[in-house]
Amino acid sequence: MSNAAKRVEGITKESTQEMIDKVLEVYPEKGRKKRAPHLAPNDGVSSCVKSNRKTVPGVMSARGCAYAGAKGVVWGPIRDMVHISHGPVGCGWYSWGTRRNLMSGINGVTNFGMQFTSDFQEKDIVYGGDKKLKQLLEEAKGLFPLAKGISVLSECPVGLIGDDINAVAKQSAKELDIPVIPCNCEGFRGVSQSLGHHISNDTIRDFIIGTREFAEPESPYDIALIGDYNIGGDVWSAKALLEEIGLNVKATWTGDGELDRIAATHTVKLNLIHCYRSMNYMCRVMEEKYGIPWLEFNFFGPSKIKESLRAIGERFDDRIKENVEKVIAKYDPIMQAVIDEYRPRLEGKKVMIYVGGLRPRHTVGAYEDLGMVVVGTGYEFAHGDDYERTSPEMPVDTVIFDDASEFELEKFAHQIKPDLVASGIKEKYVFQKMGLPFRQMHSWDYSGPYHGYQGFPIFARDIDMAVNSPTWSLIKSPF
Amino acid sequence: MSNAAKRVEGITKESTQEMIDKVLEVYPEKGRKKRAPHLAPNDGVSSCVKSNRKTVPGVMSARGCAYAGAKGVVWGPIRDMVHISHGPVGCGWYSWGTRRNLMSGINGVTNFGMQFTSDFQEKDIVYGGDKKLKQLLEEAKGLFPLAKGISVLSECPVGLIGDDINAVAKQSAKELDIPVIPCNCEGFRGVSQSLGHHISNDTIRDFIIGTREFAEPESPYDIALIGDYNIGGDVWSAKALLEEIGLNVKATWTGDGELDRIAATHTVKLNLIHCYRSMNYMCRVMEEKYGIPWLEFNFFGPSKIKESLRAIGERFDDRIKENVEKVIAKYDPIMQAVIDEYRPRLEGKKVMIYVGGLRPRHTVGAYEDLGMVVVGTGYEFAHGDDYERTSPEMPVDTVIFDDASEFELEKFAHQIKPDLVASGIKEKYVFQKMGLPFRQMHSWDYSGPYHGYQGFPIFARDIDMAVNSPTWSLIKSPF
Amino acid sequence: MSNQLGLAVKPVTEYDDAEVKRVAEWINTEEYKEKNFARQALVINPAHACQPLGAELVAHAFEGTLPFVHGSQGCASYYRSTLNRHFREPAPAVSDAMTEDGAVFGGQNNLHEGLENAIALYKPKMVAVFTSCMPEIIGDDLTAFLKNARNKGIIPADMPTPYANTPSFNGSHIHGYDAMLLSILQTLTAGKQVEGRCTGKLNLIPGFDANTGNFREYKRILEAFGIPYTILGDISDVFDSPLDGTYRPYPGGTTLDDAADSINGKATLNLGPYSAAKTFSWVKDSYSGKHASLPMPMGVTKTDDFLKKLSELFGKPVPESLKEERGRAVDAMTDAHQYIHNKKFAVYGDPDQLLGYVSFLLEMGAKPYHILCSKGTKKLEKEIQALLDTSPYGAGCKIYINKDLWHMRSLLMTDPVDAMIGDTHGKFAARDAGIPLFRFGFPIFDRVNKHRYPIIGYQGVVNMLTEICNKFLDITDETCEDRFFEMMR
Amino acid sequence: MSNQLGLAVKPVTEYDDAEVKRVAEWINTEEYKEKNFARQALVINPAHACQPLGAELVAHAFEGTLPFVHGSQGCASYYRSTLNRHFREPAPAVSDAMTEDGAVFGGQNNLHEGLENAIALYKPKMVAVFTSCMPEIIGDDLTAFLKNARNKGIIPADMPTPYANTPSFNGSHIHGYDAMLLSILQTLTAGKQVEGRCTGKLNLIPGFDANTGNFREYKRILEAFGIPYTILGDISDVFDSPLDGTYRPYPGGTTLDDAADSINGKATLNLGPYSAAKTFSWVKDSYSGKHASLPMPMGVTKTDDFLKKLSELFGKPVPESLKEERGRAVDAMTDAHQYIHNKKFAVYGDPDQLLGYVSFLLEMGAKPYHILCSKGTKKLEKEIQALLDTSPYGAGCKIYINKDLWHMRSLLMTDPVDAMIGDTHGKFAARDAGIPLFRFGFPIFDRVNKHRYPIIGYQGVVNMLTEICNKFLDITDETCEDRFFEMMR
Repeated sequence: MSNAAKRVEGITKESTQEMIDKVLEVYPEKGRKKRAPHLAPNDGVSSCVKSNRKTVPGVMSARGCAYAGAKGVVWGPIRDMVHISHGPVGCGWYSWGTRRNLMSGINGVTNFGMQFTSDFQEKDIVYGGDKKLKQLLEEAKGLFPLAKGISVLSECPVGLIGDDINAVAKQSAKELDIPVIPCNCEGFRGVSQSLGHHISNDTIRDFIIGTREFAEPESPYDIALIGDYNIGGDVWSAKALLEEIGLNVKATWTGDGELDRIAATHTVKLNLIHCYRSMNYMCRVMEEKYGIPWLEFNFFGPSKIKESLRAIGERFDDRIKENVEKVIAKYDPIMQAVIDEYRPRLEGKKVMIYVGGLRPRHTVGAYEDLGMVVVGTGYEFAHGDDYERTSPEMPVDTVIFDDASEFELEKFAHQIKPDLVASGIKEKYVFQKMGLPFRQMHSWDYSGPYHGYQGFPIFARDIDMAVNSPTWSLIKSPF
Repeated sequence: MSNAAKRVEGITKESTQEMIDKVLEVYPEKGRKKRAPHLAPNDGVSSCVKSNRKTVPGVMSARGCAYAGAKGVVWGPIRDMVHISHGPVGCGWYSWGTRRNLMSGINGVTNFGMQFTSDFQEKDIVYGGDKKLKQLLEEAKGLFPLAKGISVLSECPVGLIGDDINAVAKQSAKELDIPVIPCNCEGFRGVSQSLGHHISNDTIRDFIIGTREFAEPESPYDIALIGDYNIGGDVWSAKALLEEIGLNVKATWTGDGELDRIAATHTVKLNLIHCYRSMNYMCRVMEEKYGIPWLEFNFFGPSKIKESLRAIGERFDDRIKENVEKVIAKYDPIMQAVIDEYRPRLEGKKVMIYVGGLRPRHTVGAYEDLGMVVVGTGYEFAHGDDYERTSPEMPVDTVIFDDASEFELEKFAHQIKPDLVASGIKEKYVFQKMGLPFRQMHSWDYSGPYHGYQGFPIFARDIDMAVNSPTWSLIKSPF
Repeated sequence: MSNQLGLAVKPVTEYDDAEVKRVAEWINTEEYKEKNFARQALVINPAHACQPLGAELVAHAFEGTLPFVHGSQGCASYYRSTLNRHFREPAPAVSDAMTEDGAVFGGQNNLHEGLENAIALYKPKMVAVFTSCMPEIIGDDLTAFLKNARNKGIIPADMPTPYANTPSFNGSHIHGYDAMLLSILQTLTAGKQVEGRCTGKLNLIPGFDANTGNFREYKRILEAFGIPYTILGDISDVFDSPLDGTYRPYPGGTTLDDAADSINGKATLNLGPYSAAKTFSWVKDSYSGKHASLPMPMGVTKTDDFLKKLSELFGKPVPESLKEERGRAVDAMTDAHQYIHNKKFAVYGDPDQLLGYVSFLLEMGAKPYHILCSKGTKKLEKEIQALLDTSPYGAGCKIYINKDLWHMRSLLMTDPVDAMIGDTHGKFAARDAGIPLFRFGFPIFDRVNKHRYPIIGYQGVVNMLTEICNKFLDITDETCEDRFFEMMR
Repeated sequence: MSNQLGLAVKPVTEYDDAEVKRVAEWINTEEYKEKNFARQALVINPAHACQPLGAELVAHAFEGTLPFVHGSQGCASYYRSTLNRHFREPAPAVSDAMTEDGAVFGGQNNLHEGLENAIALYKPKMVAVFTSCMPEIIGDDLTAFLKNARNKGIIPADMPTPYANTPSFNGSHIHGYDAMLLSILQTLTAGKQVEGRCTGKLNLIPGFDANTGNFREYKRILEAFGIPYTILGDISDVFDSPLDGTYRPYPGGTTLDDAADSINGKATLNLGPYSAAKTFSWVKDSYSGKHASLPMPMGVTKTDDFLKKLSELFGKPVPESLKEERGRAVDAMTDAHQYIHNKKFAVYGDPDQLLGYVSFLLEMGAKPYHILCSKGTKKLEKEIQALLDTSPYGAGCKIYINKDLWHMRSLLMTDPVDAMIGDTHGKFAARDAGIPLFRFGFPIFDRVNKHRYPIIGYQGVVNMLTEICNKFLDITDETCEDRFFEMMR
């Protein structure tokens, strides 16, 4: 799909540019100048928008912060660690249970999907929080003896008041005899959650990777699943599929993740990365330091799954290649049945996407498998390499938007009239009020998994439910 | 308790008679004449009211009918039979699940606590329902192969149109090879549910008793528990207690009853009867025909339980007598603890009772165990022998009422100002609107059991809850 | 061997576990279902009662009215208990306690004596007389009996005594409701039609409806419109009266004057096309003003139709407040649709409510999969089918007329659904099927206050979807594995 | 052995089943509870958020008002998401997206640029500015920044821009609510006090309350009284707006004119003694008319007090309709008391609501057994204790101030209760304890429409008891043995 230039009837470079210009008109000059490079018609081949810049103040961005990238995305999903939101109560409270990174284990015993916070008070700001941190690390170890490690995720004040969490972590790690990972992911750092991913990757590099080794002997089929956060169970679906083609998934990063397995990932033979944005850093590090190759793949929708399975197979011997073909042959008819059921109800429906990570490009194929057309896409916190990868997936001349403001999205929707908007919780009710069917595509709208062959039937069902719910037809009042 | 003449402060023969007279004043002459003999101050020794007479038309009686006595009371609780409400749909529907005679077994397989009806239509009235009955008996047998028998309970139209259910039952019993018991309990027969009990007892006599025999050898401790309908699990409590003193409860009449065991009751050594009203008939028959003695007892409240256990013990050898004392010794402190908890909260509280069967007299002791005073009692459908048994239990000069109308009860309550009214669902909300705490004492207000040592703590808790619920204190509006 | 009566004596037998297991499994099979549906004579667990119950309900709905059962006292006790249990409120009604001799001499004496006592004791403004089986079978002539009573001075001259024949072997409670309502209106309006007079009011006929919240909701809607109204008849204050320490036997109801003057109304709107059919048919012929009949306003579309009709009848625009309510209800529906979409339901109940459940479910994208009415007509079946045909979610849904809840059980076990909607009597089938029962029907014996929450109008939509979706969410939370137990849903 | 960074390399270990079992049991013990309660520094599962969340909520409550976070954009996203999830509604708010350089240069540039863009794009009538951590720590001078913005013409002359310092390391969301509300009122009323003018209206301060149904209920009650009112501020239409196909960023809220004129009110009644304390303290000193502060009207007694106060302040009798409602609520309470009497509850939440739960439960004869506020004061503890002391059902109930939901879990496991009342965050503890959680608090992320059903007033009593009692009945029906499965309850 990423070769032939797809087009959408009625959308031309000019029409899209006109739409963008109209939206920009409303901005004050400075804001317009800043925003203009972030919005463009898709040229089909390159990164056509600017990205990873500071959010323009006052525009109602959907972005989060570095802490969100560290706590919510990278660290939070590691199930057997205690993750301390270090600072005032709010950050940890808002990110508590709101990302749907599902976890195995027993809550409070072997999994710690709770909210741990140092709950900074005025006095901690004035006198510093290092002592408190030291004490709470002891308390955590005492109350949760089976925790494999503790991460300390700094919130804004920590960096601003000059605390030295690194020193505390080092000392406590020694005293408590478990890894204590300091992560300087204060929310004011960088321009979005993206820096939080990077910082977290760096701390994994500095404190974790290479500190464990698997008991069992290495095998040529050892791989790690990187950049899958197990939203709604995605990891479980992806892992099952990779195992079905004969691979050993030694570690999952970081959905339903285990500290020890992550720490031993440097011995795998291949890193398979789904969310490139949040974890390419560590893949590169492992490549450089340990010579582990890595491969991007896409497990959304049967077309992309098939393509990805074959690409993965190429990295292995015939046994795996044969397995891949067997698996494809097994699931093809099942997926076709799903398509047969839903495609007639979704054919030609237009989708506008605005999410983060990998989905603005990775889900395009899944919609297309259902006969739908993606008419606009964008990322909250992407970089140029994300947009490079996006351009070929999208129909030519459709609008691409980076760090879009709610204002822009709303205007685009008015113009494009999508049949479905696929975005986040902050956008959901805006578009629903406009009468537009919507699915939350960060959280799978409390459904899932959407990854792999297990996921596609659920995805298809959900999209159909959203687009075709009869409730939409009631919006127009007879009065 | 039934010896010394109890009195209630402020209640004299005169005050009670005056109250009665005031109530009667409102009646038209004929009605007054009819009602007057049913209301009297308790003389402490004899049946001081007339009873078992036709209900005065138009007075809002709480009474049911013969069908209700047959279906709801005697037959319905036998769990392994299909009970057909033969006639129009209503009678069976109203009596479906509304008596709380709990049952073991699997619904629709080995227990049949459902509603079976011939659902008479106009044409059944015109052409008669015998053919339909024959067919539905076949259908019942076919759909419920494990039913041990079928009862056919006539509703009003059946007797009026001249159907011969006895002939149908006889033929079907033969063809289907299970007992089919015709019961001519049309609602218009007699003056209350009481005749329904009698008719049902007679059909048990005619069609059931003596038709089964126990496989196991007889023992001197074989008894039957008669007149316990397992309201809220009463049978299970009573049976456990009787077994604890060493008796074999071979059959329960008819709470959680089994047809075969009831049919084999003629071999027991003693019939223990709780609800005298509804089942004395069969006790007399078994006494006459099979020489089985019978004994009335009372399992409400520790005082009466103790008295009853000893009286039961007297009918057996030392082994049982010793067991009785052991059991009493075991439960006395437990019951005392219950009394210690609740009595201080209930001491001196006044109760007015209006129910059926045995409770207007049998529960008096249980209230007294809690320090409460019963200031009025009456029955829906008692006979003279019931009132004879009641008089000594009640404080002298308190009001006794037979087949009381709602009007009378309401006026009595205005005068007596009870702290608790213990009556039925039809009365419940009348008294609650008056601000009077209330417990349904036919159904234990969806609680129970109240029988035996298991029951008393529940009874005490419930009475306390009713009398002392803080919700009553909110009735008086500050506005 | 035989007993003293010559009956054979057999050993007491215990159930064989294997046999019990076999039968327990068998009753869940397709084979059993077919046998079950082949029933011709036996009715098991019907979802309807008999006529007099409905007659009593509507009698309570009028000011100072004492329902009077001409028949056995046991009948009256049954009706009263049913209403007591459902509303958790008093239901004062009397009977004239006919017994055997009634079969011989007829029930006139009972009726007369009963009226005399009841009027003296309970001081009603109106006595509404209706029959149970016995007088129907022996052919009592109520018209004559009541005329005689009036002539004898038993009935005060100015006291209306409407009466209805409500045989239990015909129709169900909704037909008794209809018959009694018709008689009450005929009695009260007799001679009250005044040429040229128009009350300016809407007469609203709610039909058999045991949800007091619905009545309050009708009133709230009419008040929002500014439409003066008379509800024929109004149970809301009767069966949802304040607790203030005083017992009032007649705490509300449509005033007799209003009911009498209803014949001069500006318009009459029937919302019980099945449960007030005869009444409305008479109203059409007899009442001044406009007449219209609409389905119960359950779900958005039927509520829209109701408001449109009000608007049309009274030439008033739909008030802004109701438009906003509509928008809020639709908002709630879209917000919650994913928790109910494509879920299959088994629904049963009276025709008017049944149509409402079906309409609501289809609007939510749910499937009213098994639709059962234990006392219905071909007309009802056609109307439900027509409703199903309006929606893709109606495809595959089946209608069962004059089947009972034991048939329903077979349906649930052989072709499972996610939930059931109906009255308390379905709880055994729901338990066997392991699904929740949403108690929106009548009667409800085992939950509190359900009758206080309207299921009509836009608020009714919100109430129904809230209860249903939150229960499904409860189930998810209660039954999911630990790893799927989540903060957000 | 060590890795490239010199860290020790150990084998990957799997959990030992026996050890897991031991710890899983240990965390339910009294011993663990003591260890848990000995915590000094670590907070686990607190039941409160930070100040700016409350500030945003109250900013939304005013007409055309854009909440503006001076701080990192991530903060704003967190607050907005929380409100979106709870209300299932939009929550438009902006931030000025401060980043590292803010730490060096301060946030004035961000604030100015942000105001310019936000005003151009979102065309607010008012911008309500509040802070997250960063500017609080670096010491940004909001007063000066905003003055400068106004001088530079970034803020239109007639546009109010109230602002509040809402540091997250102090208090909780209710304090941010209070601070922002205070600033809004101070800003809008500045210079609006007119000698001798009286609006004749009641100013009602609801305090932090995320139940839109409560607001509609307040209005309904005031309308029944015929008391003109201004709610300071009103979220009901903002967070429960109709779905009609048009997105409106500002769909309601207290009008700025009404808010401005509130200073000339006839009376001001504060119903958030804990969450609007500072505001009310200022109002008392600054507003015309009478002033009074009462607990949130939850439960009958506190509602009585509310109505009495209204009556007293406005010299109007309590309307009949509300008296009847009271009677109906008490009726519902007596009818249902047996399903909740003596049941033990664990309750947690914000102080104002917590007092309400306790009051309601005591009135029903239930025991608010574990009472936990994760951000409370000695004063609160004393007030709750005083309430407990009014009832025998308060005996043995304990109050835990500044404890968290991980403490609560220990309480539930060592001293079990029948149910929990609070917000969604308690669901994990409730699951571990095997008890239902009644979601009356804030936020509710996992059920629908809970915010549409009031928990204040007499209707609130009925709503709470209906949900609680019917859930207990559901549990009985779902968990009882077959032989105890019954038609009636």
